[in-house]
Amino acid sequence: MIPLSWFLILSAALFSIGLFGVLSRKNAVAILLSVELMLNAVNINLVAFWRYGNIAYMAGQVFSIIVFAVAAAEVAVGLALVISVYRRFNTVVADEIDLMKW
Amino acid sequence: MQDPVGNLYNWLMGLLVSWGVDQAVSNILLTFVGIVVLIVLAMVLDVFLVWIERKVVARFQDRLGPNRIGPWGIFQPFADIIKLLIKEDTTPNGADVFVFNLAPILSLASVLLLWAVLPFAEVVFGVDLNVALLYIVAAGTIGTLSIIMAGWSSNNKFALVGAYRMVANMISYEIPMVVILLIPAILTSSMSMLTISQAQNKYWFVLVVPLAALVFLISAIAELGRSPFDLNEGESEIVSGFHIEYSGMKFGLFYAGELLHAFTFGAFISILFFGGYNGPGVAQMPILGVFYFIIKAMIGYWIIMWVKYTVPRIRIDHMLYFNWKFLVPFSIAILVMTAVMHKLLSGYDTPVYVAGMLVANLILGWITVEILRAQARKKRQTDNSSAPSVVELAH
Amino acid sequence: MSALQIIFLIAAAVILVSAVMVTLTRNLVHAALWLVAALFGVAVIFAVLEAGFLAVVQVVVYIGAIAIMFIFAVMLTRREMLDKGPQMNKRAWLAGILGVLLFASMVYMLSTWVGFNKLPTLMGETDTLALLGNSLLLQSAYLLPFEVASVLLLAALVGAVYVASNRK
Amino acid sequence: MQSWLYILMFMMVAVIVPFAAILITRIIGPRKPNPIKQSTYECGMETVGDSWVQFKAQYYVFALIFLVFDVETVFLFPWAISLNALPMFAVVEGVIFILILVAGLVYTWRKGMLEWS
Repeated sequence: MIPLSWFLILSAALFSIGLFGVLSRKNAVAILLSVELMLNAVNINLVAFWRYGNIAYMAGQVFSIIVFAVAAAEVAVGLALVISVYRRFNTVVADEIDLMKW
Repeated sequence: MQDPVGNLYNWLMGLLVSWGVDQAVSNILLTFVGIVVLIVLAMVLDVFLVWIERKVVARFQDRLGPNRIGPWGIFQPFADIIKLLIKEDTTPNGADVFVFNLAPILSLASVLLLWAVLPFAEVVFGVDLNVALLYIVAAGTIGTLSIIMAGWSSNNKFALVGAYRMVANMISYEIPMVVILLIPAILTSSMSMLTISQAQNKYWFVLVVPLAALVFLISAIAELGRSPFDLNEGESEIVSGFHIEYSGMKFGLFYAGELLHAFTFGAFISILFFGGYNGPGVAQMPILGVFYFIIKAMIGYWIIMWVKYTVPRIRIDHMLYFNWKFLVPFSIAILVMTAVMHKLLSGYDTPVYVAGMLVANLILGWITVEILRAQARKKRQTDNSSAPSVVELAH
Repeated sequence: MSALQIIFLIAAAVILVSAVMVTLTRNLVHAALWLVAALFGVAVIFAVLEAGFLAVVQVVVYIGAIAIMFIFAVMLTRREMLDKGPQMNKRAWLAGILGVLLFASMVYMLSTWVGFNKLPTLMGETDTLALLGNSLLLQSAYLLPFEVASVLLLAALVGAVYVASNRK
Repeated sequence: MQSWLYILMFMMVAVIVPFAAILITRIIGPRKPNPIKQSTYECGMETVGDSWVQFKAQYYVFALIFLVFDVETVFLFPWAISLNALPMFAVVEGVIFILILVAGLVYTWRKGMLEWS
């Protein structure tokens, strides 16, 4: 039997690594990759809490399915934006896309 | 003789326990042996599929096929294997070595994984997974990934273009396939292959949803990347596509994976729509189901081959149009119709239910054909009015 | 240590190592492939948690669709980066410190919670799959999120197609 | 859980078998590399440029549509298996869900993004 803490620590570690990736990466595609890690950390938490709570109460699984939908939407729109920006500015480095920066 | 595999398992289990092996350990050990036997059988079948494929294509093309080694050339595939084994293992310059070597392994593994959920008979199956329908889609995605890995890591333009085409093909046709997979799930309220097979002991699902079976066959052929959807290979343009840089055993793994995949999809068609292991006398002798299952899967495989060696290759834009503008809307229409009719007719007796579903399918098929005819007529008219005809040009 | 715990530890190690590689690898196609490994590990974790449906959905959606999208996007934008120059910000070390701090504080806060060392509720052979379907479709449960997810995906499709189709 | 352990073991064997095949050729096959043999195959011609051919953006658009449809159809599996136990209303809910999905396809079609230009 695995205690709940293991899942929570794994999820926290994954989330922190994702955060590190989002903050440190220059390439916009790589930032989106790291965001996926963070979403997965959330999903592990949701499913773990479902499993360790009342099994018949499906909120955890339903929420994690919604997270799948959100992740798909985020990737679809995010990558479309990256590609659109790439076509316009010929760069995918997040720092260089600073037209709106004052 | 009711359950030979179970009896064998119990006998071996008793033997191991009497030798003083722990119960749990011997269980894992026996499961492991079972898996190895299943995979070895799959590979042996694969070897004979090479021979069958070559023999059948020869007949389609009015040739003899392999006929030197052994009777009817039956030992030819073994000679092929020995040749593949003693060929040099090359890796092209600039290739990404790890990814390059991983791709063929994943390609064959993704096909072998499908065998875990195949119910050969009511008592002979790997595992009765309760999400088996999605599991086969998941295994297919590993195959897609292996193709893009192969194309990318080869450091070759042709390989990359072939991989793009193949992946575009596979992901496009995955949509109608997944939509059609929902239909057996609706009919049986289950995603387990065994339950779906059991539910067909009275009537085969092809009687209830013939259109779904047809769409599944088409999308399965496309998923396999076989002709007419084999433009990933396109020998004349991109010289065999994503596995161009592969030689020797690594190429052999891709090839073996392709053939086994075709057979496995024949098996899935038979499980989902043609009753799987069901046949006369199975109730008394469940082991007979293996025989029916293999026969049905072979027929499915033969139909896939028949299509492959009869139809010419289509262009990539036609392939994508056919999927997105026809197959996806059509499969969604089938899904909605099946869900509604199944719910409406579920209170009735079996003959009424089957007849009702069949009539609904026929009506839907007829409507589709009429719409397509109207479209074609319109297209012909616009083509005729815009372009001068041959007669006009001659004047 | 039970077999389940060993499987968990191996999967967790795969996830964390792959996740670190995702953030550090220079070659973006490699980063995407490392992401695939991490996502596969998460699928194993779901299977350990007896959420079989989510495990296969994880493979189908994340590896089958999202990872392929990432690889395609890298192929499209590749000419620019060509893996030259630094892939990290100048202040990447700050991000590293922040990540470690976040992890430490989260673990500290969780460990003060009473349910932290909870063990899983034992269940019989309940079919959670049918339960999931029911709770997605009953009005008293999650019907609205189910339909809203569809609208969300429609919005994403329309938006992404619009953005992607905007030629220069 | 039992069935997932089985799948895990199956996965290991399914990877080991092709891996062993490659390993065997590595051991018993000859090993005589030379520059011509290792060079990239391009119909016997010298390779021109690097292999990163221009990626056609149309592939990306199809992948985009695929992603959204894939997620939506996966959502429908719980719906499909609990359909029998639920009233007609559940079917209607699913059909609404599917129709919203079809609206996206119609939009893409009308926008001309399904054309292979």
